Amino acid sequence: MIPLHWYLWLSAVVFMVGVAGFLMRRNIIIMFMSIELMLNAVNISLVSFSRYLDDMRGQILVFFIIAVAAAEAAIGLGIIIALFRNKVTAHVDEANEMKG
Amino acid sequence: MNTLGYPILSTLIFLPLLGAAVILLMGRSQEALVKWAALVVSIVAFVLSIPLFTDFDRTTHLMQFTERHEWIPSWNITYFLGVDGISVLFILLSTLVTILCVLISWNSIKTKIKEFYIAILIMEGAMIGVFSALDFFLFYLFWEAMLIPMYLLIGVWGGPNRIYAAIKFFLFTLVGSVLMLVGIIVLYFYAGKTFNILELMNMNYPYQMQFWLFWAFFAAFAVKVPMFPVHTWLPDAHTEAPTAGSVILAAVLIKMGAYGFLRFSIPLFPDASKAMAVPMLTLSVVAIIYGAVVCLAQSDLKRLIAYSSVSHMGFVTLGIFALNIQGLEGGILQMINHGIVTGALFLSVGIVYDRTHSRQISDYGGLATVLPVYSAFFMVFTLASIGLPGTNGFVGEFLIILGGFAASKWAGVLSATGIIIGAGYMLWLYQRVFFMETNQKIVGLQEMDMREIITLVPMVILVFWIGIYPDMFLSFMHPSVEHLLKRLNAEGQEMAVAGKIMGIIKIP
Amino acid sequence: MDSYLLIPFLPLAAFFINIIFGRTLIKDKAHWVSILAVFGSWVVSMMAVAEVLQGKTVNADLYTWITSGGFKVSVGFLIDQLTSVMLVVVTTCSTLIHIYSAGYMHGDKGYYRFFSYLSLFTFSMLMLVTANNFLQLYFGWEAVGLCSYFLIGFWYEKKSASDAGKKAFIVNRFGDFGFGIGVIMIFLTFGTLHYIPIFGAVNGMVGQTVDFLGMQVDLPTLIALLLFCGAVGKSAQIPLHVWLPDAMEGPTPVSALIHAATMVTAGVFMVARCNPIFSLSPVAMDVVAIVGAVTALFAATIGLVQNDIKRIIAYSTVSQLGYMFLACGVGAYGAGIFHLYTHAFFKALLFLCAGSVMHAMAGELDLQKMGGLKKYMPWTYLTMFVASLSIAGVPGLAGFFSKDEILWLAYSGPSPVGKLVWAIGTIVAFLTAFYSFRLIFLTFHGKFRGSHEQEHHLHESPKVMTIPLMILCVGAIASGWVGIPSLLGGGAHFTEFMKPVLGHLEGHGTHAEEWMVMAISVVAGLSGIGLAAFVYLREGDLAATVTQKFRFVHQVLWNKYYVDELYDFIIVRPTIWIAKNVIVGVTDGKIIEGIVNGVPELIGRFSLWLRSIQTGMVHQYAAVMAIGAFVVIAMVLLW
Amino acid sequence: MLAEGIFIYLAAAITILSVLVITRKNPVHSVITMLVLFFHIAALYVTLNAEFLAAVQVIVYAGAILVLFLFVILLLNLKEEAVARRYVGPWPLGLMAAVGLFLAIIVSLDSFVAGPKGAFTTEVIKAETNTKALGKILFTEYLYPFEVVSIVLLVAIIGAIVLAKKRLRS
Repeated sequence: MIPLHWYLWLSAVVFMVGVAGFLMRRNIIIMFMSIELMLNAVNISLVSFSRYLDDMRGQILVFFIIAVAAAEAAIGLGIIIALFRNKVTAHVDEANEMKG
Repeated sequence: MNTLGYPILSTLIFLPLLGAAVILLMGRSQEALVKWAALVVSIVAFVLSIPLFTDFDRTTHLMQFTERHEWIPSWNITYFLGVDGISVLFILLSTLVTILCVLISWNSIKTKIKEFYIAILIMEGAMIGVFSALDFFLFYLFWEAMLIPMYLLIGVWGGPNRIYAAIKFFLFTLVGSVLMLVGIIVLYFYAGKTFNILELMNMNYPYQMQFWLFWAFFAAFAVKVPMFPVHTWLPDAHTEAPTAGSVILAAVLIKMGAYGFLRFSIPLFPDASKAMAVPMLTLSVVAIIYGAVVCLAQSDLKRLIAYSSVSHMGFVTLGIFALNIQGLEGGILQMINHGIVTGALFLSVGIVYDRTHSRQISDYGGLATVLPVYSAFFMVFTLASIGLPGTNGFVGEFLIILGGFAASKWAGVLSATGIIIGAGYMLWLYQRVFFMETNQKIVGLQEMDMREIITLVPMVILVFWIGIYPDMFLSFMHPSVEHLLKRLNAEGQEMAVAGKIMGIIKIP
Repeated sequence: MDSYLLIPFLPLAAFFINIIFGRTLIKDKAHWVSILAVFGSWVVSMMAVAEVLQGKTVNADLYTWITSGGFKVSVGFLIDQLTSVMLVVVTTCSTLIHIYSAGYMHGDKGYYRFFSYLSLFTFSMLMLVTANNFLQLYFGWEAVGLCSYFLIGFWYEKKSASDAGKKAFIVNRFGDFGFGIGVIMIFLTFGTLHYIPIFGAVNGMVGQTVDFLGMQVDLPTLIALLLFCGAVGKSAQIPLHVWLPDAMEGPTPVSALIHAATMVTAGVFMVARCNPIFSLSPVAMDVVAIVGAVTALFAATIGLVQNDIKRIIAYSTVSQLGYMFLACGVGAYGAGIFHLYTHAFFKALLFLCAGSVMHAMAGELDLQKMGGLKKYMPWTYLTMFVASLSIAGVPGLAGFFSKDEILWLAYSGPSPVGKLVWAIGTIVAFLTAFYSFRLIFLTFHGKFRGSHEQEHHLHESPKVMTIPLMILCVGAIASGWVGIPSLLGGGAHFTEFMKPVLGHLEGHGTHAEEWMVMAISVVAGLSGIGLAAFVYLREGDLAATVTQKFRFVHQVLWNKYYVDELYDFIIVRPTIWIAKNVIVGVTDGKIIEGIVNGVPELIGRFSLWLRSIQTGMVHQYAAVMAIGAFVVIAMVLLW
Repeated sequence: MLAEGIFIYLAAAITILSVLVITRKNPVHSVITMLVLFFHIAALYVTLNAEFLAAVQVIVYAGAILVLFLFVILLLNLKEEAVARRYVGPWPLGLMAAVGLFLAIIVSLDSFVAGPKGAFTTEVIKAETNTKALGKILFTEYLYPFEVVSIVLLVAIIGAIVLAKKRLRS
């Protein structure tokens, strides 16, 4: 059987890529996709835990995460549309109204 | 429960709140109905509070009219009310003052009338709650609950600079209260998780703890009193508040601080209180003289009276920290007196402010010619304020100076100079407002109407009643104050009864 | 006893009736209420005096006023010999002056107010003299001060009047400050404030010292001097005399009643009442005597040059009060009270006559504008002349007997300063006679110096005013006859009567010495009158010449030794300056408010700075988040 | 060995694809790459005996979310964005943070301690199928969270509509 650590490494790598993408890109759509990447990374580790610990709770959690991710995507994309309507850009640095 | 057979204190707390709820349901346009409802509620509350005066047992220091119910058992919080000789008179004062506040605001509040009376009634409930709570949690709840209506009274119906004053008032008192909250929690855990004030009072705390807790409670009470370095919120709050707000503030709210010293600081931390008596006396004397001298430089009527409150409350704290029976009883009586007199002065200023919309002393002059009845009322309160014998101010101040003198001659002598300056600023004020040539701005003002006279008459009666027959009020306090002193001198040394202090001459 | 309650409470009732109904119902009939009340009080007082004359004194408590621990004070009444003399003085003068006022104040728009204040004053004064404890004394003490404040400032629209009222009250507060502390000291010493037990136990104080503000002080001296502070204020002695001349802003009947006959003598009354305490302290006694003597001389010298008719009489009052203290200070309390009693009549009479003159002169006060009034107002002239003779100590009149007794006891008594104060007293007697007759001559003799309108207006006052003058005139002549010294064949009944309360001071000297003292004082008085006649009855301007010659002295006297200016400079202005510039400006305004507003300001600035962290840049937040996550994990790992 | 081979392939593909996702200039390319990525992840789930989740992954992520992304990109017409610079700002910092975080996670793996084993061994799941086992727990033990999630989704739907709809300017 494949050691659990392999999955966790994979999860960590994907997570890192997600983080890197989120931090380095300024395109709001790509940033959103980076978030999805991170969520998927977590999902990978949860599913693998579930498998290795003989426990369904990991999968339940993944199920919820996917549901929440869907919700988040819907809202996030709604925000993108609203932002684009006001700023005509997908560049996040243009949207800094919330600065102190 | 109590001798009356019904929970009088709860009734007094919740009746105004109920009244506020009823007013809330009324329409915005039914102004007259709102006013009458507020008046009826406040009068009923006052009438209901009269048994506290008549049925009070003046021979015991024990809490009376007690009520106790479980409230939040998991934290050992109870709904525990009761009064003793120290607090009972303040409840009566609160209910009386509320009526007068409703009356004085009858025509002067023109916006958000409904909300105004709701605030006043909530205030009344909270004030009575503070004076009757015997559970620290409940006490703190009411203590903070008082802030909100007062904050609104100043901030919504106040003068031009009201927002600044309201926020200043709120922050000052809140900062103090938070430290007290810390103290309460420390006590709670130290005493094995109880908020019961009576139980907490019967415990002995190590001196170090008493010391720190004393200062934590001091922060809350000194701000409320207000004592010398933390007094500056008071002039602003008084100046900007509407008349009713100033009256409640002067008559009841700032008594809470001194009441707190009596109810909590001294019995809970007797050793620290004795050790801290000298700094407290010093601060009191400074407040007396400082407040009085500041009054000489004021040009605003309400501000002057506000600063005079600082001076007068200095007498109260002086009496309290003289830690002898005359000082304590004088202090308590002076709290009542100050409530009556300063409350009445603010009511009076409100009456004339309604007519002229000016608080500047220089806008007046010769008012005695224009408003003779009004000036007679004002004269009575002026005289009471400067402590003329025969008025209530004298009895309190004399006992305090006597007590203060017995505790420390310096304190007694210096505080007595406050009376000289007091006469100076009050009479100067009276001269500038009422005497001399009539200012053109005030010619043709309306004399007081019946409503206004009715508002002031109870205060005049009290001024002379307490001045001429103070024993009736002092007799409420004797057992409680003696018990307090016993607690203070638990080690057994019999101090504090003036007359025995020097003991040079024995009268057989 | 119960009927004695009417003595103070009848005037009080009159006060309430007048003040409540006066403006709307009673109006110009207010005097009836007050006069009837005061007259009733006089009648009961006379009954009380009759009882006391038979040796029946009363000491009874009405009710308990204040109780607090060991402190217990009642409202109660003590009617003994001293009180009864005061009752005679107060109720008699008060009744007569009430009647006089009905004429004098006629038509004033504050008529009802005037009478209610007068009644209130009478009540307060009676409470003061009938008190059986110090706190009630203090009550009366402050209450008469209050009435004095009201009545001095009666014409409140005049700034000078309202200023004077305020000044009187505040200056008195300075005295009361000491008095109040004295009362507290008495309580702390004796555990009670009632006269009888205290005076019974005073001997326990002998030799006791007490720590007072860091000094070890002899207890009786301390208490006596503190009490004397009050007397100094109320009786306008140096250095608190400044209010009394200003108090002349009040209506003249008020000056007569309050500022001559009754209230200002309360200090003397109090010292006499406390004589058991004073007698224990030679130091305090000497202080009293010297303050009295110096005040007498000081005020008399000022009186020499003033031109305001009422102010001259006011300084004369200050001077005569000094005389009374002088008497008390040498231990001759009986003589002091005797002088108080005779002085009440002739000084009230002087004031009322001055009022009558003012009435005729339409309020004019300046002597230089009068003259020759003798023919217009014979009754006023006659009565005032008699009063002046009395105050000048012309033998046979009231003032002579009391003044002589004081001087003799000062000279011959045991007091170490006795001879000194006797000498001063004699000089004062001369000065008194001089300025009194200067007043008479400038007012009533010579040619009229005022305007024509004034001359047309001159008339004798109505009967309601002159009749009280005549009654008082009888008093000014005859009131001294109760105390004719044994040297002149009298029985010295007065001091004998007072003996149970005030003790009796025997002069130690030969008859020859007594004759000599008497002769010197009579000569002093007569030569004063003679000098006044020489200067002011002759044609020519001798007075002006002398003034020119002693310009500096005249300036100093004219400006009352600049005491008012001095107080203004060292007390009033600095206090207000400090209040305005130091306390409001710096302490409250800058320091405390600086901290109060500075802390939020600082927090505000800090948060402004902190706010700039919130750039609104999503990636920055994200980076911080990532770093935070890194840090948290690292911490968990390294822990 | 087969299992390891499959894993290695999937892992390599996932890693490369994810890097490609974040480095594409054109978001459309990213989305398409991501689609492929999600299929691989679904395959990974299958190797972990999570068939139901694999299906959900394909249906929800690939089928719904990514379509939504594409839809939005097309809606926004991001031509200019496509030619914009790829990196803005201090990207090394972001990279450093990401790598740091990665290292921290990797290091923390050493201290990973597996919890107690549960009841759902491969055999049990095989006996009643993965979907049924999941459904049983989901609708009994996790019913309330499930309902909460459904409400979250409802709110998200409404929120998305509100955000996306044109403002009616008065």
